[in-house]
Amino acid sequence: MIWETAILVGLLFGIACYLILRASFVRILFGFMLLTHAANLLVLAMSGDPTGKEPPIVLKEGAPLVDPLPQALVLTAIVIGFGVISYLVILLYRILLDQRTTNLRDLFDETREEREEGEP
Amino acid sequence: MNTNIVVLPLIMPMITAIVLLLAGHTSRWRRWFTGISALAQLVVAIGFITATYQLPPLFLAVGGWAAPYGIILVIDHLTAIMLTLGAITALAATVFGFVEMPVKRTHPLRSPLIQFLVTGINLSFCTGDLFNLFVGFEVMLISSYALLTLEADDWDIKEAFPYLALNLFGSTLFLVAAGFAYGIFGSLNFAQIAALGPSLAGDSRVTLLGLLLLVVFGLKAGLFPLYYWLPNSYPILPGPVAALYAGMLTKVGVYVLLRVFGQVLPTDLTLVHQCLAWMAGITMIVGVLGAVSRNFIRGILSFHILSQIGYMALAIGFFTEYAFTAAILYIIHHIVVKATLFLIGDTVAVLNRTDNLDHTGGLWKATPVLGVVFLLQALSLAGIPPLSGFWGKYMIIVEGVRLGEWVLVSLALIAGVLTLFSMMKIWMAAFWRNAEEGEGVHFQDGRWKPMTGVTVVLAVLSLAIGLGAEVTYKIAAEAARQLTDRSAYIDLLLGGGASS
Amino acid sequence: MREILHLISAIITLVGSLVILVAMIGTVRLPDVFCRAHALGKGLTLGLVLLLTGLWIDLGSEAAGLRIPAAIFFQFLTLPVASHLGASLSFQKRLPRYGDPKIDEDTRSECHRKDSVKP
Amino acid sequence: MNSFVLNLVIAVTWLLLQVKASFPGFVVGFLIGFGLIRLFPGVLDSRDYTRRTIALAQFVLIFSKQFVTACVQLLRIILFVRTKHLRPRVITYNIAGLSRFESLLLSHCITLTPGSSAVGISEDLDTLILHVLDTNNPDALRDEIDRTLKRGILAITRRPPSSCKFRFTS
Amino acid sequence: MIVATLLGFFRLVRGPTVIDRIMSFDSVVLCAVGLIVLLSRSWETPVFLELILIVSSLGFFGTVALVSYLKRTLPEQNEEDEIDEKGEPRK
Amino acid sequence: MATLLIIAIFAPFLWLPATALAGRWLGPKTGRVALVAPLISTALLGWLALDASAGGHHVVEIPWIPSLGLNLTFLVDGLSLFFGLVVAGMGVLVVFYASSYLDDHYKHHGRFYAYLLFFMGAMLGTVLAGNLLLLFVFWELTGIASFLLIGFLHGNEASRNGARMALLVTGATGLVMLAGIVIVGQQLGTYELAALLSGNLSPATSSAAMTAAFVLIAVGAMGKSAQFPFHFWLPNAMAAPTPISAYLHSATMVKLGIFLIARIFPLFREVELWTPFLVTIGFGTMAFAALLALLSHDLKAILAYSTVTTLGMLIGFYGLAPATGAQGDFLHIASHVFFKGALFMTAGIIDHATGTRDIRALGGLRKRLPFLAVIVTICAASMAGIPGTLGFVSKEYMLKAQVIFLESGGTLAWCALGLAVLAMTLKVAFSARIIGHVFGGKPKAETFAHFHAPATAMLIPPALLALLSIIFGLRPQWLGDLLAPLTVTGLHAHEMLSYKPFPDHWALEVGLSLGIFAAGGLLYFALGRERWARVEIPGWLRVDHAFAAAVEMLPKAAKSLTATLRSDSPFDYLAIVMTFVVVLTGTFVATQPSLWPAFPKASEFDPLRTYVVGLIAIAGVLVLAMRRWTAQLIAMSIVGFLITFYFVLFKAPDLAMTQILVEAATLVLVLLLLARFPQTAEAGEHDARGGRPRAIFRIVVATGMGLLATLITVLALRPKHPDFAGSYYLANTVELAHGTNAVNTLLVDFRGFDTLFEISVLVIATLGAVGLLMRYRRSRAEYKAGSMALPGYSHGVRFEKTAKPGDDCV
Amino acid sequence: MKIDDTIILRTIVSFLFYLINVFSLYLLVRGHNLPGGGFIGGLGCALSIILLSLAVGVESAQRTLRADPVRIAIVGLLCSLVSATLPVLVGAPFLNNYNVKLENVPLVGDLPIGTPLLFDIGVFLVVVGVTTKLIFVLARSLSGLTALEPSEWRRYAARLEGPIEERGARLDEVPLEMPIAEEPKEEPHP
Ligand code: NA
Ligand code: NA
Repeated sequence: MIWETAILVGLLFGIACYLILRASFVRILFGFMLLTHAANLLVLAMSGDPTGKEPPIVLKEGAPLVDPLPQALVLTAIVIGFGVISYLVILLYRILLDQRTTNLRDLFDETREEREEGEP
Repeated sequence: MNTNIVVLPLIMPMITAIVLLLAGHTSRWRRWFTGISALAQLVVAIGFITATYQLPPLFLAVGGWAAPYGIILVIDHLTAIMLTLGAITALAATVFGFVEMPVKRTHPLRSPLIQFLVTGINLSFCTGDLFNLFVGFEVMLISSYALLTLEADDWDIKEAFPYLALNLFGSTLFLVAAGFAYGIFGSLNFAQIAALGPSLAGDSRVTLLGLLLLVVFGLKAGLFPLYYWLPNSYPILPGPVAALYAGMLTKVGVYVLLRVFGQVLPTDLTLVHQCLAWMAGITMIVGVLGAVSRNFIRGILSFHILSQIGYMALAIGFFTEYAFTAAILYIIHHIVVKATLFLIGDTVAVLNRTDNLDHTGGLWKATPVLGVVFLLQALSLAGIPPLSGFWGKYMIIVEGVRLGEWVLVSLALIAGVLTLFSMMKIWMAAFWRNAEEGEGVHFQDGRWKPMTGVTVVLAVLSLAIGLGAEVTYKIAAEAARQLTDRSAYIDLLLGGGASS
Repeated sequence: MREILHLISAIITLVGSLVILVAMIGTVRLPDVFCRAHALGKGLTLGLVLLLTGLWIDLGSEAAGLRIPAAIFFQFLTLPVASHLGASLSFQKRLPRYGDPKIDEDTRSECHRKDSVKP
Repeated sequence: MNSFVLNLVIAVTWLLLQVKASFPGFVVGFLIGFGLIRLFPGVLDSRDYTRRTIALAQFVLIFSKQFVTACVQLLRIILFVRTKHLRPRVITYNIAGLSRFESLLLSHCITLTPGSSAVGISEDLDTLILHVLDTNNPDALRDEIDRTLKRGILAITRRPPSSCKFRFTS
Repeated sequence: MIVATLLGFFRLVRGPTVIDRIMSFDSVVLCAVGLIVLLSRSWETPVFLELILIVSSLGFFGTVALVSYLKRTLPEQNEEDEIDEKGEPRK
Repeated sequence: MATLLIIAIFAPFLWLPATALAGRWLGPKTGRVALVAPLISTALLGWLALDASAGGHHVVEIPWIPSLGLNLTFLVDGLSLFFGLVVAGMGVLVVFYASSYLDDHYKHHGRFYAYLLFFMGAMLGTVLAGNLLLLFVFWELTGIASFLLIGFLHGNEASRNGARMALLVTGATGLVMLAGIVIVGQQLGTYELAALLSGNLSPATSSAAMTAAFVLIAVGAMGKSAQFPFHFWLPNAMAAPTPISAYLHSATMVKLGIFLIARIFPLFREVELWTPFLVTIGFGTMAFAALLALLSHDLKAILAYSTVTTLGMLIGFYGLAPATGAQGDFLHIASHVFFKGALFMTAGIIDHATGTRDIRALGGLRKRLPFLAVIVTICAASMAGIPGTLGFVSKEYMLKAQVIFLESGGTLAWCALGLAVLAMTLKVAFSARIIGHVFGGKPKAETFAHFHAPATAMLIPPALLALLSIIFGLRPQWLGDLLAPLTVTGLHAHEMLSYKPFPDHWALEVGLSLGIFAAGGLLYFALGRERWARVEIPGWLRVDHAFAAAVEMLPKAAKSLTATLRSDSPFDYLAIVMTFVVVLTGTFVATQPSLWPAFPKASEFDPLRTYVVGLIAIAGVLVLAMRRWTAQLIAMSIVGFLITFYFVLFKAPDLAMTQILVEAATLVLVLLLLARFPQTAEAGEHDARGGRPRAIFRIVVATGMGLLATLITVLALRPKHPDFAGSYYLANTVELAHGTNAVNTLLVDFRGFDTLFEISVLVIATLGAVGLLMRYRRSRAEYKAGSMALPGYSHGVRFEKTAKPGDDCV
Repeated sequence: MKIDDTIILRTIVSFLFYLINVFSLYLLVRGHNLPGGGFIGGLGCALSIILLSLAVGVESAQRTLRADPVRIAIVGLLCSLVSATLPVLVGAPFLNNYNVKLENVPLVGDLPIGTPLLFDIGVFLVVVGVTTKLIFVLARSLSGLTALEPSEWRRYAARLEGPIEERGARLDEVPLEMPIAEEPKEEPHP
């Protein structure tokens, strides 16, 4: 059992969720990035305790190797996460240009327009 | 039977998308190509329905790696049904998009992205592997993000953010659940997990996994209280794309609930099933009340999706073969009807220049055909017999009564009445009310005729589903039977059948 | 032979580690960005190069191949640039600097132009 | 340049003669090739090539010495010099007349050698701005750079007039 | 080595300027490289060598990216403040 | 026989398209085309009725959806034939009447007759259905048809609202009925009426269930037959053109409830609740509706409430019928069909001729429309139960039944009798008022300003019906003999009643009748014309107003519920979802001690890993704590790089390389994004938006999620499944996949399929990103107006009114 | 005196560019046996291009790449798909591997050439295309250009769409007749 990893995963999840729940785009973005990390680590943890095992590359016979499947899964997940996060970044950029805000609460604030129109 | 044909529903849309992308900007031949491809996909899907009726599922051990180690694609009857429905919806959305918009104004990325979306949806239907399902979901979701924002204007764009954020969170949970499942079962293969289920009876970890997957799939399906991504984002989509989304996206969630709980995870997760049923019950009411609260057609229809999802999920929550049949029957009905309603909404918007019910009117006099089509679909949605929506609802009520779930049955009935109410709201405002009370009817915009034509075809289809309910029922029952016959599934994929 | 190589590599590695440690102490102790850039640009480079050399000796070129020299080359190429970039930016943005505030000009320069010194 | 190519060809040929390709094999091949070219300079007019290569080797040595010194000095400063005794300052260094490549190489090396690190280059490539970690006498540093690095670099990149003369006279 | 990494964090926390943090980032990365080297030694495996290459080049990459970003966004300081030996502004 | 029946039922449906199309060319004359279908149906059903023998029945069955227990089963017995004949026969009269009524002032004749035929078909299907489920199917169709018919004049808001009200009430009660039907099906195992009514089935497993089923089905009947508290839709349905009111709302559809009660009589008569429930509802409604009729002024409203009165009476009548069977029910129904159908038609003629139906604005019509006056007088007399009319016979036998019931019914019977007498008294009063105030008195000048005489053809159907009222009133036994073959086993008592036009001996009911005439007459004359004009239905009795208010309020309530659920507050979405996850899983874990992990021992921690975790934790906390974006980003990058390092500790070189490269690319992307973010926004980020409770909430939820993730990690490996798939790949990567790197062979070979779609994800993400970089624009005004965002179309289009003038007048 | 703060960077980066590319190709080819593969190689290649764009500007980096990165990605996807489909033609299961083994290739070792490698090349191209495109669009937008080149507008946007950076006249001022059969007279794109 890998307690360090479990705690790390939990910690990252917690931090990520806290960030996601905030209003600032930047924080939400960071939150999602951390969340991706956390989930990847969780899946990787499924390969078990790596102590005393070799990387999953069969170079010599007989050595115990770590489980490669979680690694492959995480690799896939990393790449997918990259695609989605990139898309999110560009979406935020677009929202910034269209709606001129960097804050989720502002974005959906009905009174914002009036407030802005009131300003010179 | 291990056959490469299984990969067709995935490869065809993907190749179509690639060709369209390489072709560059929009042109007439691109349209022909897209349309023919969509039609071909439909033909293939129907072929799968006939090939799996009362026959063992078709499958493919991808790369020649047999289960449980390789990724397995399985097309059983349920999958074939879903593929067919997806193909119908995609074809309708494509053709409707063509008649709605002249070639030169079309967005060049819409068709390729629709094809990618179909790829993702089909992958989710075909796969027999939990992580591959995750990948399928991702393909579907990223395409859906892309389509959602593709033609959004500078105001609508903000609705994309919550959609993205919630689904991103859901995907992460899915990944977590997939990892968890690998830890518990040591495999990601559906058949293997199903085979290992009995040996883990009573393990609370499996229940926890079930709850987690319930959240994940419930989010995709749009169950209370996980539905928030849906009602405000669908309305920003262009009509035909909205029809495709409304028809297919949440139903993928329902399908997966059906597949994973019905076939893969152990059957003794009663707690999870009860949670599902109650979430579904509340969803029905919340969804329909949301629809009542909206004042524009797309908004009303979007909320209705939720309410209807409630019925299907309720059936799955009842967790009997009969209820599964009901759920499948309901899915078949709902996909066609919901897609048609969105297309009708779009046609209304073309004729009235808006779908805001404060400004619509005069259509019953102007286009009785559209009116009849709407009425058929709306009443079907409300569950008026003998239209298609009635049978699923009826079976759900039968099963609910049999199980003594009085509260849930009452909720289902109340939701039915409220559905009728909100559909009548559209009918009265857009069709019955005088045109002078709204913005008038724009007959000179000739697109409404072919648009109505598409909806008529779909309405005939839904009418056939309803009146020919014997056939529909048999298909659904066969799908449910295959779904619940676990040992056959396991034997086929893990036994001698799968060696290559 | 193998033991000796192993010992040598161990010593080199140890020295490398110490160098890095001191360099990092430097980043803590030194007063401004510019000075810390020194620690980064030189200390870390040397430390890493030593570590890599130690590893190369240990693994032998059979297993490690060209990759470690390549890595060393890389360090020489990039680390100074990194430290230069930091210092350059700080200079441009006039970040606080410790020590003599004036700039000593190259008095021997023939093409020396007094007005050009203050950017 | 031709000579360098020749040298590479010899190295690769050597490599192909081996049973198994490896880096040490390549190095050996390169050294053999260099030896051959050094031995028979007239065949391909390779004198300048060998001279430059030797200059390069010398420069590498000088630079390594400087680099290690610099690090030792840095470590000394970090560990033993108290901050208030530290005399950091910014100085300029004239690099007018050097080519672009030479200036850049120089600035790169300066960063890696005692006491100094490059902070900027003027746009006309005439002046280098350096940050010195601890010095009381900027001119001494400039001289040091002149003597070691600048000369070494120039030896590699340029044909010094003397060597031209030498060729003519011989 | 481990202590070194920790020291890298000091600047990250402390600042005071963004560039300090960039440098600390760089040094943490390099310390990580050092650690990987040490681990490769103790595990006697060459499979991490590419990683070493990549990480070291990427440390550079990160610095370049951050610096070019800051070049655009960091406001210029009004004056070159004098600071004392502790790094605090001198009045 | 089967063919004839099928043709009879489906003739209206089959003829419907022809009628709808004929409307385009024939206009007002479409009615003549439409008449074909009801004529055929009437003829065929009449033929079948002639064949019928008392107590016998036939079943016609065509398979439809046998899997769901639903076939096209039709049960031909006395009850279904009687109602079928009423429907078809009235259909003929109404279509005939309508073809005069709907003149050139109306549009869309084709649609009108199509609706009518649709309705007729659905009605025939309902009454002839031999399967409860099939009955429900047609039942709902009648509701739809009536919705369309009521809303025929949909230019009026009243029409629309009335139609919706009718649909909602009958639809909702119909669904309740469905639940009842389902229970019946489950208790008795079949929906086939022939089997259900035969009494040969094994008894229900639960009498409570049967009671529930009865109540649920009865609710359906009450909805359709406008019984209290569902009575209000009927008067509001009077917005429909009069032929429709005459057909649906007097003669046929509202009788469906009665029909249903009669249908299920043998099935549920044994249920204890049968009598109290039906009697209370029936006679209560009877009296209540009579009172409302008395207080109304709209001719059609009076007739509508009076219809409700009669329907209540009939429901109550079945309620008090003894278990041995009812007697004379068909006579009561026929009587009502004759006089009420005729009265509605005459009301339509009056409306047509004078332009108003308000009884206060009418008067003195006897001079202008003498023939009509005769018809109305006869029918109103029948309604009031004046001797010599069929209504009198009906009333007498009704009172007789109630008197008989007194012996067994106790208090309930006395109350029922009291209510019935009261209602009949009121009936006399308002019948008298119709005659007196419409035809009597002086003609009102303003009413006659645009008077035009009705077509003679229009008078034929009501005249016919009035004639029948008189003939059968004087010779009731003729009717009794006609109806005798239609006796139904189980529903009807064995011994036949012999009907007499006048009572030949003294009985309590005769006395009651006399009292009723006296009291009713007194009431009418007591108020006088002026006083009558001032009475109004008190507001608290207007259930329809309450319903309308509820309908108005529903969207508002829904809106506030939607707001309570934060459906329009995207800021809260994630919070809700996360809270749900935490609560759901947290509750489960808290109740499952087997899931609680043991506290780890210090020896379980690997020092190096723990150290790296500590570093990541510091960097992570820095991401939270740092104020500036750049600083946060650097901390983020460090987290990323350290996770890479953690991957190294997990012996995952490929992963580490990918991670670090992805990290770098992401870093650049985010930097580019931040470079565009306004610097001022950074300052605004630190405002404590939402305040402390919000922050605490966030911390709690985030902690919950963190704990969940930790728990999952720990649990998944407790123990990891021994036969994990990974070992297979290690064993076979060299042999089968020709690569030593198991991760890469997994990626491109064993699970290459994942990879294929994963790169698709990347491509699609790019396409999506590219699609984001060009956009349509919409003006703020358009956005605020909620106008449709049809890409490329709504842009630049101004709203113009383009409907052709005159399109909307009906 | 103006300080040129990028010259060192520019020079070093243009040098590194080639190095990194060689390295990433190496990683691509040998990924089957040792750490590496299409993803890693592709990301490395992409990062070299990004580095170039950071140092010398996005436009010249784009010129260096010549092709539209999206097309590269699509071709890559096609490449992978073809490699997956090829075995089907000879009756093998979809995505089956087909290898020819080249032994003892210098610096790489044994090199199986076959569908897995083709597949990996596809992955490589996709990753390169995707990553560079994503960065290019943002970088262009930041340097005052439109995110998409005008030549790409017709390929990736509908006719009436305009660049997001544009804050000029609104598109809704372009008059439209309904139904639309022919093109609008005015191109809304400036
Ligand atoms: Na949906
Ligand atoms: Na767009």
